Amino acid sequence: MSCGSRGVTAAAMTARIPAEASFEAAANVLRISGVSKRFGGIQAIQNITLDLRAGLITSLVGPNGAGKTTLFNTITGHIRPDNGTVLFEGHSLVGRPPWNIARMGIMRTFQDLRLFTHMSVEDNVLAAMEPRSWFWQSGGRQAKNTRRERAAAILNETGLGAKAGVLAGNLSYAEHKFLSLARIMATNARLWLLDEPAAGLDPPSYDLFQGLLRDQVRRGISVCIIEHNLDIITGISDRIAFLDQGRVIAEGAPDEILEDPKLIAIYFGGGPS
Amino acid sequence: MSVYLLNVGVFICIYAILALTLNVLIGYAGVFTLAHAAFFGIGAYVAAFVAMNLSSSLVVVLVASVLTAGILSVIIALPALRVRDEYFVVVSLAIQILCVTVFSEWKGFTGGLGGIVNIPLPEIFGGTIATPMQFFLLALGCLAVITLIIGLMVRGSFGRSLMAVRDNESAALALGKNVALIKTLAAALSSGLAAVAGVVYAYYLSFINVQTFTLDTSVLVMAMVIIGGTGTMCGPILGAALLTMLPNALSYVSFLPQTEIGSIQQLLYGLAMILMMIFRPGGIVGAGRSKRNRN
Amino acid sequence: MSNCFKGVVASLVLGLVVTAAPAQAEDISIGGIFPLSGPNAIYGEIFQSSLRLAENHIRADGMLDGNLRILYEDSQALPQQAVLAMNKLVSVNSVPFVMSAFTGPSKAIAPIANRTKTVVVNGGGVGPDLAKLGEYFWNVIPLANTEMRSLLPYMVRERGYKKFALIYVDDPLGEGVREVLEEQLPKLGASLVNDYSIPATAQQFGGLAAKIRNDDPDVVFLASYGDQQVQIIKQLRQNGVTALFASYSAFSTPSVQALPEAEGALYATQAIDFEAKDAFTRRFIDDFKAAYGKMPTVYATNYYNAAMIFAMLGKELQVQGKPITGENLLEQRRKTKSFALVGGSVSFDEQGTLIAPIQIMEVDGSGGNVLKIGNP
Amino acid sequence: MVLLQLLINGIQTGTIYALTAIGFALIFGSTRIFHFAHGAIFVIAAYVFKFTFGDLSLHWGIATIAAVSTAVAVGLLVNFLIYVPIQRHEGSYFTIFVASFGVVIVVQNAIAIIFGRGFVAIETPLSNAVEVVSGLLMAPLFGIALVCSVIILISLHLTLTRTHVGIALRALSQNPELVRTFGLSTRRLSTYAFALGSALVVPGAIFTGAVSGLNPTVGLHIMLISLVATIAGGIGSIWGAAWIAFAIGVAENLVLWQMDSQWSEAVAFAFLLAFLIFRPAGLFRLASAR
Repeated sequence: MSCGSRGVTAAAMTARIPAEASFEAAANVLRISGVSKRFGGIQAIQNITLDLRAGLITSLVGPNGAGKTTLFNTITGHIRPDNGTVLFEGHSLVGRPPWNIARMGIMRTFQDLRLFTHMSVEDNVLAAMEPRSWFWQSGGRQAKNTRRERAAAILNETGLGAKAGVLAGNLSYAEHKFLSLARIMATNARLWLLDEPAAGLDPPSYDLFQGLLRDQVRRGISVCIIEHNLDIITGISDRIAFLDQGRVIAEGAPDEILEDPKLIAIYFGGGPS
Repeated sequence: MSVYLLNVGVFICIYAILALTLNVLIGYAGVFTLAHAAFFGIGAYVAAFVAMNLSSSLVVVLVASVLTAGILSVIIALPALRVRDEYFVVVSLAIQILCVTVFSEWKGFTGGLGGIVNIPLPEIFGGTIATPMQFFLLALGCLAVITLIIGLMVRGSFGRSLMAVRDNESAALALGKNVALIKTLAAALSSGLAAVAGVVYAYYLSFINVQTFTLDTSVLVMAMVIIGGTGTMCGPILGAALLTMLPNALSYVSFLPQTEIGSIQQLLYGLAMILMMIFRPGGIVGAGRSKRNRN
Repeated sequence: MSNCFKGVVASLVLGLVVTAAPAQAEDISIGGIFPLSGPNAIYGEIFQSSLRLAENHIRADGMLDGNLRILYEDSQALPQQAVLAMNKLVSVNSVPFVMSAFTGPSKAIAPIANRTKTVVVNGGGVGPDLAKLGEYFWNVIPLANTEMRSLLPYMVRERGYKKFALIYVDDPLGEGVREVLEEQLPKLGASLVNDYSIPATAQQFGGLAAKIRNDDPDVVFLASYGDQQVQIIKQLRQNGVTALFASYSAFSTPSVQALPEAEGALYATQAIDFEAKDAFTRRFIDDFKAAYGKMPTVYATNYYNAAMIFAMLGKELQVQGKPITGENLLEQRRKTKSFALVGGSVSFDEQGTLIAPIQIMEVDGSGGNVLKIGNP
Repeated sequence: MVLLQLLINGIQTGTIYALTAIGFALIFGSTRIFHFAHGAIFVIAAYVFKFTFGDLSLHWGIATIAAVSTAVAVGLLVNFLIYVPIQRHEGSYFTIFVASFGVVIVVQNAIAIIFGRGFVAIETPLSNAVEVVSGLLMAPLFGIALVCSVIILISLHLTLTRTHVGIALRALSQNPELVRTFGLSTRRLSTYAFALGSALVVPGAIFTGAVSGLNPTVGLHIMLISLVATIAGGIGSIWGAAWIAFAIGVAENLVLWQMDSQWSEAVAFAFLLAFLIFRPAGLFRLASAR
């Protein structure tokens, strides 16, 4: 992590003292080392080594096809890496089924949201709250009520309180985004992987989103975001990992990465989506 | 006269049970199966076997049938559910056909085409169920209980999980849902309860043979669910009632050639299926728009 | 929710309306459970044609004190519908006597017959196990095994055929036929070289032909029905099987009679002497010709006989002042030695199956020519 | 010798299966529409030929043209009147399948009402087998069927490899994005797929009618075979489907060597289950990837 230590620049110091301090202190939530995956002829990601630190927001940046989403899929077990290891709080994830990894405390959103479109907004959240569904839930009625209260609280936080009864399919674009966020909030995940969560949000809802995220991080959630919009990245990232052609070619504090002309060239060369 | 209505009523209840249980898979789990009649059959054959060889107690027979069907469905579902969508439709089709072959070839157990005759009357609380009225009440009772079970199930967290899997499997996975387990449980529940219909049927006719448990029956029940309304509680019951009485209704339409009644009936529900899918995929009861989204 | 249950109720009411049918108690009602719709409806019509005749004759002769009505129910030749119909006839119209056809439906309703002490008479199905369905199930038609017991000795002893191969649909009838062959042939000094069971839906017999050619039998015995047996005969001939075909009465259907490939095939049917001079026979034949412009078939005759048997027994009971119930009918039948029916006088065996003469027939392209008539 | 005879019969059945399966594979592969009604089109084609050739006793050429044009027409109608509207409001396999299944039921019963449920055979002396080697019989029809199939397969191969549409269809069945970059309308291509696929049922239909006779439900079995073949062969692999279908045809006949015929269908489906469960990608996946 040599580049990591070089990352502590004066600018960064002034920018986010607490975050930086916590970065030095923070333990590794997720340690990815030497992970590669190849599809047919294409090397989607190769030999990626990356640490996600507790209580920080790490952004994955890079041109399309850099392998960001593939990396998410390898972490969450939707894809099995050809080689390399992924450790979450010291436990290896490779080979576990996605639902199992999710229950360990890693939840993700999808670029195409993948809401439960024919269920009510509330049911979407409740479904996320009850990963283990046997024919019944433990705790009986009063546990059920607490779940409902919590769901309501989350929906209010995400500004969907009024829409609890609406079918998810009938929500607006922004509301979709927040519902997918609400769903993940309902879980007790300690690590969130968000795939372009803020793309296309209008300024007010973007502020709401950023507020939510910060709030969650303060509660000890670690977040990893795939994002294209550089303003958003600078706005919310504590750390940035820059991917290109399946490799991590740089990692460090936002300003450091974003001031590197070489990377910016690659980024815009790759073309923002 | 009422006795004849009771007859029809019993069959409506039997088909309603089948439709409701099939709907658990088609409507709520989004698993499309054509093998439902096979489990209807398994229920009936097990009922006949137990009733004739082990115990005439209705309760014992019910338990035996439901467990057998449930367990068998799990054994079949575990490998079969590894495939999805169209693939699973075809797998279920294959299962249905294999089961029918077994039903007609394993003569020692099923009596083949000849079937099983003289299935004794069911006994419960010391009394026997014999009159059409008693049978109707039995069928109605079973239907009520199953409606209750499924109703509670779909409103509870398990129902939410099922619908989550139906609406988006990968998202459900990512939220920590053990999709395979959920689907398997749904299959077990659906098939196990479908066996109840088999028990009532076997007792009521005191005769069963393979003809009742063929693909045609699977399709008929499928039509009941779809025409009634997938993913609703009363859609399937309504569908079952309508399609069960369709032949009776048709036989009173004088200008129809009697020799073709069977064909005309099937033709009608085939047509209904097509039109439903084009104009009202949700079925009569269901919402106007589709109950399902693109995968 | 509520509106949907309204729907269910509404449809139930609809059912009430459409399924309601009047029933007159003062009549003497008997039932007929035949395929009136579906692929086999044609048989139902044949049966009804002669039963209409029987009804008229019985009324005209005033055989019964009371107006005889035959209530027809549709079985579609399927067990489930048959049971529905039987339940209706027994519990709604409380008929003492029901006429049935086809092996599957007959087997399905037999338990109800015994449970409710209702006589069921079969005049169409020939499955051997129809003889074993209990005392309330009668057959006014000799069953396939009876036919074969007179056919096989003829084929072996008088025609000298030794090697038989069997193709049978794996249903009760086919099974029964196989059992008879396995039991009879060795006794006669002939052998069943091979037997092949086929599903009732099979239609491709090229492979079967190859194997039959390999067995090289003298006789290919078929136990199948209607279209399928025609397909088997055709395809076996097309694929170079030259052996003689033989079957039970299934070959008496027009489709086989008209089939050139079936020329010379042997089969056995119930012998009904349509030439018999007695008034009973003549009246039936003349009136039938008058009504329908053709000779009655064996099946038509059987159901006419069935209705007549009921009338005769019923008359006796009324004379004795007993009610016409299934129980009494059975008792009365057991007392009666023989019945004067179309084609001569016949009697029942203790299992309730008609003992009738059997004739050995040969397909000659013109409705079959009689080779031999004999009693089993 | 029996075995050899069975093998020959198997090849005969296999060719018929293969042609039909290719039709389905083409449609399903390139449109992803679960066109269960393909079997219904098979039945329609067969009965049209039987009617024109057998009942109206027209020249076989005319009858064939009639059969082909009807098959194509029905195929396209089903696509335009049923699948396209459904896809317009939503495209799940479920809705399409149910509608398609409805078509099968309707056609099956309509035919039953018009032509009756019984077997009807297309009468021709060509189906009488002649002894080629001692103890080995072959119907002239078999030769004809084989030749026709080979010609059809070759011309199909050329169409799919040489013509613009053919290439596009193959591309479509391998990855739809590619085609959009081609700048071809998938709607138009699916029309081609349905026309071509529906036409391909005709030879199978005619030969079935002549060899083993027809009834309204004959389409179901052949449809099941096509499904098995397409899926076991690997979606998008037309030749994979053809080979599997052919293999099933041969297997169905070879099992008769040791087993009674009621097992032959079961055997085919046991195969399918094994395939789907242990090799969901299908046998010829890689072959199709090139």
